[in-house]
Amino acid sequence: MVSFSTYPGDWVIILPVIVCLVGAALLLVLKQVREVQIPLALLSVGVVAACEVALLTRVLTVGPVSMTMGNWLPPFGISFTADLMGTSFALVAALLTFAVLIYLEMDAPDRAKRDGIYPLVLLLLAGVSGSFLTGDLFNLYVWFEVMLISSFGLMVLGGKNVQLDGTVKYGFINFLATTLFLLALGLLYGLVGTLNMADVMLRAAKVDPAAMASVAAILLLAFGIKAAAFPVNAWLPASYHTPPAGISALLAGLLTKVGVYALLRTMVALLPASRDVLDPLLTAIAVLTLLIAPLGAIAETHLRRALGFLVIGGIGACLAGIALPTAEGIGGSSIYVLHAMISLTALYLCAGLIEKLTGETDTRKMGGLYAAASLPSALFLTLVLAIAGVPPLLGFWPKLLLLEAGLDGSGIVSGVIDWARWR
Amino acid sequence: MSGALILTWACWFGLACLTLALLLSIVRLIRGPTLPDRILALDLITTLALGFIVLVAILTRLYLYLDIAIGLGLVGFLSTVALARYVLKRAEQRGGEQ
Amino acid sequence: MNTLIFRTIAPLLVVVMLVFSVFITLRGHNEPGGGFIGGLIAASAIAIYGMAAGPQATRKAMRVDPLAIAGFGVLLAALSGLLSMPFQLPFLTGLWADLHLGDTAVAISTPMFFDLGVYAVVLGSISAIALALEDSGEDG
Amino acid sequence: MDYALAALSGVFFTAATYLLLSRALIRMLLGLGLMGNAVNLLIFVAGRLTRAVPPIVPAGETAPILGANPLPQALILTAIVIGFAMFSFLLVLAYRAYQSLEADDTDKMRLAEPRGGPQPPMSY
Repeated sequence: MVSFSTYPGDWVIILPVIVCLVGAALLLVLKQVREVQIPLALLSVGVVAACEVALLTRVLTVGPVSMTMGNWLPPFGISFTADLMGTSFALVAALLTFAVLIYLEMDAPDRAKRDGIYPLVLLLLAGVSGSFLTGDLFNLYVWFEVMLISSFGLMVLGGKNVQLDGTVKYGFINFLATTLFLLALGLLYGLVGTLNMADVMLRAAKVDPAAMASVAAILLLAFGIKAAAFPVNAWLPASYHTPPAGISALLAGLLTKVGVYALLRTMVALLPASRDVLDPLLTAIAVLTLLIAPLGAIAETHLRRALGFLVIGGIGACLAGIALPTAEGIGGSSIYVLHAMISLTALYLCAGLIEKLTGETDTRKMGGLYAAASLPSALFLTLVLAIAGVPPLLGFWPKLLLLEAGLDGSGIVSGVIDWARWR
Repeated sequence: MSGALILTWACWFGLACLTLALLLSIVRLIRGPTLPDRILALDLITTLALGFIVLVAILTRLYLYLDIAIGLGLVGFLSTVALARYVLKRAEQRGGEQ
Repeated sequence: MNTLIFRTIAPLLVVVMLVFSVFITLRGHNEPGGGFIGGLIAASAIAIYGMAAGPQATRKAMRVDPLAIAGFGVLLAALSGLLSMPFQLPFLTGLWADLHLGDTAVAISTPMFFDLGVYAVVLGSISAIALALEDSGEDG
Repeated sequence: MDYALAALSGVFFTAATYLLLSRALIRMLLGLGLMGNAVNLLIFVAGRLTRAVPPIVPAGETAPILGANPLPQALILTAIVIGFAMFSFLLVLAYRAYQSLEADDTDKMRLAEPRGGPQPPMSY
């Protein structure tokens, strides 16, 4: 045991996860008391957001914050490490969860409320925050699984047949992805002897590059499935539209983005040398993802299925940033993740409103919406424009960054221009 | 021949016998014409694993392994009961159909 | 399942397993064992009881909803980790205190409460799964 | 010993992949369970093997005696727990799907797909 001096201020790094878990546990214990559920859930998410704001200010003033559990040195102790990227993602995730909770409270059918939707939402947020804030690859796996199990629960809640169908597809493919992730971790541990991200970064350069490249390839496959990148994206439009709109929004806003975040971490920060080997592959995946997404969205007539393809399109843009070997690319990619989280959650919620207003899920039967309700349709249009990246809106700026990065780096220019044309 | 040596040899002999028993029960598991045969074979394999653990505990003088044996013995019962129940239920259903 | 042997042996076995699970949990600090395996053994005991007496009777015998036990376990584990906050130590750092009872000193520590929390989580969640499966088995 | 276990892990992977290619949900699930075991075995081998020395600190000592590497064991324990949770969830899910959709065959599970609309691209 080694003693670290821990500032009380550093506790804000672990509190988001703890508060979510404690909140979920309290909600489970108080399952019989219905009135307390939503205020308690909102309170927990609010506290989480407040902690993350405090963490963000601390990261901005003193740089990355880190805390090792139980005073055990790595590799035995688990570190939480927060830098600017992870903290801002976590903060946005908490704020989005807050919004979705309010939407769910206003919208969800009574049956879903009774079955304990709020503990699952909090558990999901715990998984997402943990993934964004952890500094240990195995711990990342654990939070992935926490997130996954609660998302299964959310997806199947209510138990309609179509939900069962969607969850079966989602569940099997994602279980496979996490198993692959674990496989890569096993190989990495055998090669490097540690799974702490900082240690891996230090030692990765000294290990056989061919072996590292295969580990990175397996990680790319695993996180690619999670993020729904091109060849392994078919599960997303087949499952994301099956649960109620609020839950779709939560999943679309958070889950695939955690996959992108994991790719950013592993490909860029941990295994930069292997990333160079995989660069052509990454570029191809990014371009093809960007191509398939709008085509799929055009072909779909089910509104939320079409939105599923927009989620995939956002992933493609993020992957393009990861494939670009410059700081602009990475920056653009991470800002794009933030943008995609916010806009897609809003878009799904808006789609939920529209489906409720029109009583239809098929875009061909939704005519006359503007005449019936101008506000949701105007909102929807604005959000779609934001996703498309029309200048004053949020989606434009990360795309500009990505485009600049693409023009500076040679060889990938054609790919990015291709993408820009399609969007 | 000292006592310790006899004990060691006895343990090795026991291990050999257990291995033989394990192989035979695996044969029964694979061939077993009916489901109850297979379940009995599985139960026997659990018991044999218990025997292995105990012998290894004696050989290595690590009596920590004995607790594992106790735990396995308690939990192994559960699987046998569950499988037996399945057999009973299946028999009931078949009886109902006929 | 209404066989005579099973109905006779099940309550005895359940008692033994529950006691053994507590024993395994408490000794887990310095030797093999701990909350997880203890909880697993306790949940197996619940499952055996469920098979012998049926899921309804088991729920009644447990008195508390299994998922609530799991929630309480998470709560206990998280609070035992948070206890190190006032001492300016990282999350989950073990804190020890001795409880003097006559001649012996009983060590009370946060890892122990964490382990008990894990025990409750495993017991609650796995017996919930087992009872749910039992329920659907009754229907089928 | 290392080589034998590594080969065993490979055999597990092969069998798991074969099972996963099946159309029956329950076989896919068994394949996933088997793959989880293969990965656990792999982590175990990755931690280097030692014989019959558990990583337990004897009473009165402060550092572990030369024994097995405890870290992979902790990792595997966590992975087993998580894998068990996922497996049981998916098992219940598959059972429910079998009951309500009356299908164990993935080809027949097309409720979430559009019907009568324009067909999605045939191959991607």
